[in-house]
Parts: sequence; structure tokens; C-alpha cells
Amino acid sequence: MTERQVFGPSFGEMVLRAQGLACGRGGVVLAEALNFVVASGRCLLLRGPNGAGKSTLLLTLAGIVSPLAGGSVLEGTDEDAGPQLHYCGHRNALKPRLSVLENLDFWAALNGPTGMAAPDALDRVGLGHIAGLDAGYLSAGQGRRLALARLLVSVRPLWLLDEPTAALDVEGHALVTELIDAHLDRGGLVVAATHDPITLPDLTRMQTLAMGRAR
Amino acid sequence: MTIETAPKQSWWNRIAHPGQFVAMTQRLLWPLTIITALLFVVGLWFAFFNSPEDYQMGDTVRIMYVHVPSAWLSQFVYAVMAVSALGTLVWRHPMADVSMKAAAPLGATFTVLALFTGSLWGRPTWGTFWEWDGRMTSTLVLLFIYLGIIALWRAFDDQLRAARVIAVFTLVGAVNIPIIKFSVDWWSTLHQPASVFRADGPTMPGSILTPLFVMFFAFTFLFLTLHLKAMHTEVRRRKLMALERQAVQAGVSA
Amino acid sequence: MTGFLAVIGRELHLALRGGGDVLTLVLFFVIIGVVVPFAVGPDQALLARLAPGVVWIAAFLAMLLGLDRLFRADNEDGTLILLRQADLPFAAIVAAKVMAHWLVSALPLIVASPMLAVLLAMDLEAFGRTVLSLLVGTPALAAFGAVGAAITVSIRRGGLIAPVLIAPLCVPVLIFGVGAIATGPGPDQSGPALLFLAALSLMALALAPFAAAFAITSGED
Amino acid sequence: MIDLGPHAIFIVSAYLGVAAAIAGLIAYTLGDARRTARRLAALEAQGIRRRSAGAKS
Repeated sequence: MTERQVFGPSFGEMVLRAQGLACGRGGVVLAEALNFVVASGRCLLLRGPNGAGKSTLLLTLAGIVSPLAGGSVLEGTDEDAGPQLHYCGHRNALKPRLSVLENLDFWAALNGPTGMAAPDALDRVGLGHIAGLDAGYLSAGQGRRLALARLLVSVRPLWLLDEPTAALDVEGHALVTELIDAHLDRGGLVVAATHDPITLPDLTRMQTLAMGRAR
Repeated sequence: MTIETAPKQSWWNRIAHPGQFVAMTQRLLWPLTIITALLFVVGLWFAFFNSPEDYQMGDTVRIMYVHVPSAWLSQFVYAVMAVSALGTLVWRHPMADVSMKAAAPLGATFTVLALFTGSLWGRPTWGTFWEWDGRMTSTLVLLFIYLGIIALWRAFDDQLRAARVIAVFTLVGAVNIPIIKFSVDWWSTLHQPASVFRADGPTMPGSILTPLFVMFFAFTFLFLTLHLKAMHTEVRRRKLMALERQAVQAGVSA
Repeated sequence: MTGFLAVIGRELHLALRGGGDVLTLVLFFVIIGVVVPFAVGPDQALLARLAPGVVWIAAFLAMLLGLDRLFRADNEDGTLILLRQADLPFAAIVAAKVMAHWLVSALPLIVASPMLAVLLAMDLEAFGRTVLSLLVGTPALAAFGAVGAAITVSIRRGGLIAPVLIAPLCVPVLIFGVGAIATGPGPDQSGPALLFLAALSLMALALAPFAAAFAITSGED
Repeated sequence: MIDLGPHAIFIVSAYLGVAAAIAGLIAYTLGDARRTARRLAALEAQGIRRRSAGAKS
């Protein structure tokens, strides 16, 4: 499990740039005047207390919530190439009545099966042995793993992860770190909001954005 | 925050700021009220003392003076809401949300009045309170659309989010209302030979038109006045909600 | 196209495997037909005259009842947000969902309608016309319903409000739907009515996915 | 009072109904305005002011 695998070609040079970004929901500003640059092969960790706007910032970057001011752009991508990001939120978007493999197959079909084959991805996140089971039987941690497998079956440069390690055990934490590391290896970008410390082997790849209403 | 360098803003931008909108239109409120009151006094005087009874409808023609303006407003208010909905969706104009929300109960009330006076007019004229006539039926459907919109406003917790969603529904309704009207007309002519409601047309003498016009303007100005006042209230309510939310937040971080 | 089919396939999968939902709707549809004779009396001639209207009302109510599942579950488990990052435009995904919704909520009703025809003493010709008008008209109901479901999806207890919102908009569908059957007295206008119904369905199907997608997008914002 | 003919009851009730509805509408609008203003004043009296953030206010 520890060998570094690089699947498919690596991405070109990309930069996620946010300028004067303010985000919030329901008319309440949660974070403002955010400026950051994330380059290919780098991971941005969002830190801060509950309610600091980490999740909202991720939703704003994903284009689901519109920014209150400023904006963000992923430079170096083709406008027509379709969505360039994977968003992985609190909710795992699993259908309990479909099997683990069927759940994953759907996302592969919808987002384009450009990455790993679905069974391989399940092996990678440690769910290979229960691929045929209904997703309803999965524990919270296993559901999380399945949600992470979705990032592997379709290749997209930018990952937006909201508490990726939530409900995961120690091995799971290691898995998240490995997945992020492998993604950075091929030139991907990661923005992750987390309370758990994520430590990549190469610390120079990490940058941190402290959020909170200390201002 | 982006720095705004526009030295002079157009009125359009100025009213985009809720607080300034209230400040700017506050002055309009009293003149509008006075105009409305005067129009009603004149209109009612014409309606009762200075208009003849119709040779066909007799004195019941006087119901028209409140029925027709109500019916007009029931549609005009929806048009106001539809334009505001466009303002919300296309220009993201903050006052458009407010206008849309303030108009809905007014429109529903005038629609109820149109139905109420229509049925009181129908009893002596047609001999029944309710006739499944094309116009009355489509007005009834319109009332349900209004009530649906009001229910929708009440169902949402977050009013900013509600505005955009309700704007979509308002526009869907606006596209649908002509279709509903057409289908109901088609349906009512299928089931009965001809519509009975033929009060308009060249047979109407000027002495009836005068009070009708005055009342028409009186009702329209009444709507404009109430709408403006309700918009001011709505702006304040939003400020209030923002402050309350802020108070809660302050309580958490303290 | 694979994405489009994947959405339809998944919806069908979920509906068929999701247990009683489809069956419950069909049951509801048939029960309305069973209840009507109790309410108006078992007079065959009267029932035959009411039958087209009753079948339409039953289909109308059953489809309104089934609306809520269209987006709600997907919204609650986070699928709806993810669908917006798919390669497919979101409106196309909504269109796929509307089609799937029609397949699992309208088609079973049409398949079950012979039962109502027997119970309500319809003759063969009236039954044929009813099936035809249901086939042409129910897509419009599904499309309008999708708009209502999309508008109410972000309301926590929006289950009841969507049918109330949508019912007035569906008046034309009901009018032309029953008009296309035309068993009553008066001039036979069933031909034009069927054409109007078809026009309504096509228009609703073309526009509703955009309106619904837009409503969902705005509701999340 | 002028003579309204045989249908006076309908005419009078139509006008009364409209008057009642409009009066209700005005009362509701004014009452709502007053209630909101009072709550806003109470909140502002507590010293809660709007931050400079928000919709560029």
C-alpha cells in the first residue's frame, strides 16, 4: 500500500488564485479579504474553529455558493474542458440500496471514467472485499472511504476536501495522506479543511490558511 | 473588498442600497397617501352620486367601480412581481427581492376582492354567486398561485435564498398564466355557449367611464402606497434579522 | 450521453430496488378509482361518464404525491451538490431525472389504468383515448412537478408545499387531458385538445429542466 | 342616502367588503411597519450595530 503509484498522465502547470475573496451564507460574511495562491503539487490546509467559514470557502471555490466579493480562478485549464474539480463534502452521497461498486460506477460514468477502474479504486481505499455489498451496510468510516474512491475514478486536477478524515481510523488517516500525496505527485492541487493534522512526507508542499474571526 | 471608485452613482445604483432606498422614497409616502385619499373621495362621489344607473344592469353597475380596479390590480401586481423577479435573477438588484415579497400579500388581497365583488355582482346579474366563467375561473387559479407564493415565502428560513428560488417560481407562473387563461377560456366555451361577462365595449357611456377611471387610479395609487410602505418595512425587517443573527454570533464568540 | 443514461439507469435502479415506492403510487392510483363508486354510487352509466375525469384526477394526485422523492433524497445525502460538478450540464442531469421520474411514476399508472377502466365501466374506445391522453399529458405533469420539487427542495418540510404550488400550474394539463378524451355532450374538440396537450408537454419538457436546475442552483447559493 | 334599487344589499356589501379588506390591508401594513421598527429600535438600543461587512453597507 505504500508504493507511490502515479496513475495516468500528470497535469500541466495550474494555479488556483483567490483575490479579495469574501464568502458567507445567508447574508452573513464568514470570511473576507482572502488572498491565496495554490500552485500545482501543493496542498492548502484550511484551519480554524467551527463557524470560521472553512466549509463555505470550499463551497465557494467549488462554485456552489457565489462569492460575496472578489473571486477565485484556476489558471492553466481549458475553459471548455468541463469541471476541473472534485468536491468532497461532509455528506458522502451514497445510496444505501446500491452496492458499493454500483455507487462508484455511477460516478465514474457521470464524471468520465478517466482514472482508475472502479474495482481498483475500491482496492486502493480498502473496500475491495465488500464491493458487492449494499452501501447501506457500510460504517461511517467505510462510507468515507467510498466517497474518497470517487476522487480516484475520474481524474480532475483540483480536489476540495471538507474534513476528509472525518470518521476515519488511524489507517484511514494514513490513506488520506497517501491519496493527497499521490495526487500532488502528479501535479494536482488540494484544498482541504481539517481539524485533524494532516502531515505530508514533504512538508514544503503544504501551506496553511488560518481562518477565524480574530480580525 | 473591491474598491468602488465611481464618483457619481446613477439612481439605479443608489436605490440598490436598501438604506438609501428607504431614505430616498420616504418623502414620497405622504404625497402618495394624499393623492390616494383624494382619488378615493372623488371616485366614491362619482360612483354613488354622479353616475347614472345602467339601463341594463341597473344600480349593480356601481359594483363595477370596485370590481374592475381590483381585477386589474390582481394582474398588475403579478406583473410587478414578475418584473421584480427578473430584477432579482438578472440584475441581482437587492430591492427587487424586497419588492417581490412586499407585493405578494397585496396581490392576493386584491385578487380576493376581485372574486368577492365579482360574485356579488354575479348574483343579481347571472342569478348565481359563482359561475365557472373563464375570467372568474382564471382569477381563482391566480389566487392559488399568489397563495402558493406567500406560503413559499413563509416556508423559507433564509429570505435571501428564498428570493431567488421564488423569483424562479414567479416567472414560471408568469409564463403559465396566459396558458392557464387560454385553457380555461377554451374549457368554459366548451361547456357553455358564451361568456356572460360583456359589460365593456362601446355601449358603455362616458358617465360610467369617469368614475371607473377615477377608481381605477385610486386603487392603483393605493397599491403603490402600500407597496412602498411594505417595502420599507421589509428592508427594516432584513436589517433586524441581520442584527439578530449578529447578536447570536457575538454571543457565541464572547 | 453515457452520463445521461447513467443518471436514468441509476434512478430506475433506485426506484425498482427502493422497495414499495412505485407500488405504493400505483396502489394509491387504483384506490382512488375504487373509492369513487362508493362516493357517487355504483351506477354504471354515471361511472362511465365520470371515468375519464376520475382517471385523470387519480393520475394527477398520484404524480403530485410522488414529487417529493425527485430531488429530496439526493439533496439530503449530498448527491445534488456533486451532480453539479459532473461533466454533464446540470440541466441535462435534471432532464434525465425528469425522464426517469416519468418512467417510474407515470408509466406504471398507465400500465395499471386498465384496472380502473374495468372498475369504472369504461368502454374500449374511451379507455383507448384515456390511455392516449395520459401518455401525451403526463410528461407535462412530470415536468411541472420537477419545477415544484426543485423549488421546495431546500425547504426542510417542503413535502406538502410542492403539490400546492404546482396544482394551479397543472390546470391546463388537466383541462386538455380530459378534453382530449371528450365523452361528454357538446361539440367534439378532442382533436385540438390532444394537440394542445402535446404542445404543452413538449414546452414543459423543454423548459422545465432549465427552470428546475436554476431553482436548485439558486436555492443552494 | 340615495336609492340603490332592488339590489342594494349586494352593492352595499360589495363596498363594505372592499372597505373592510382595504382597511385590514392598511392596518396590517402599518402594524407590521410599527412592530418591525420597534424591534429594530430595541435591538439597536442594546448597542448592537451592523458591522461594516455585509452587503457593502
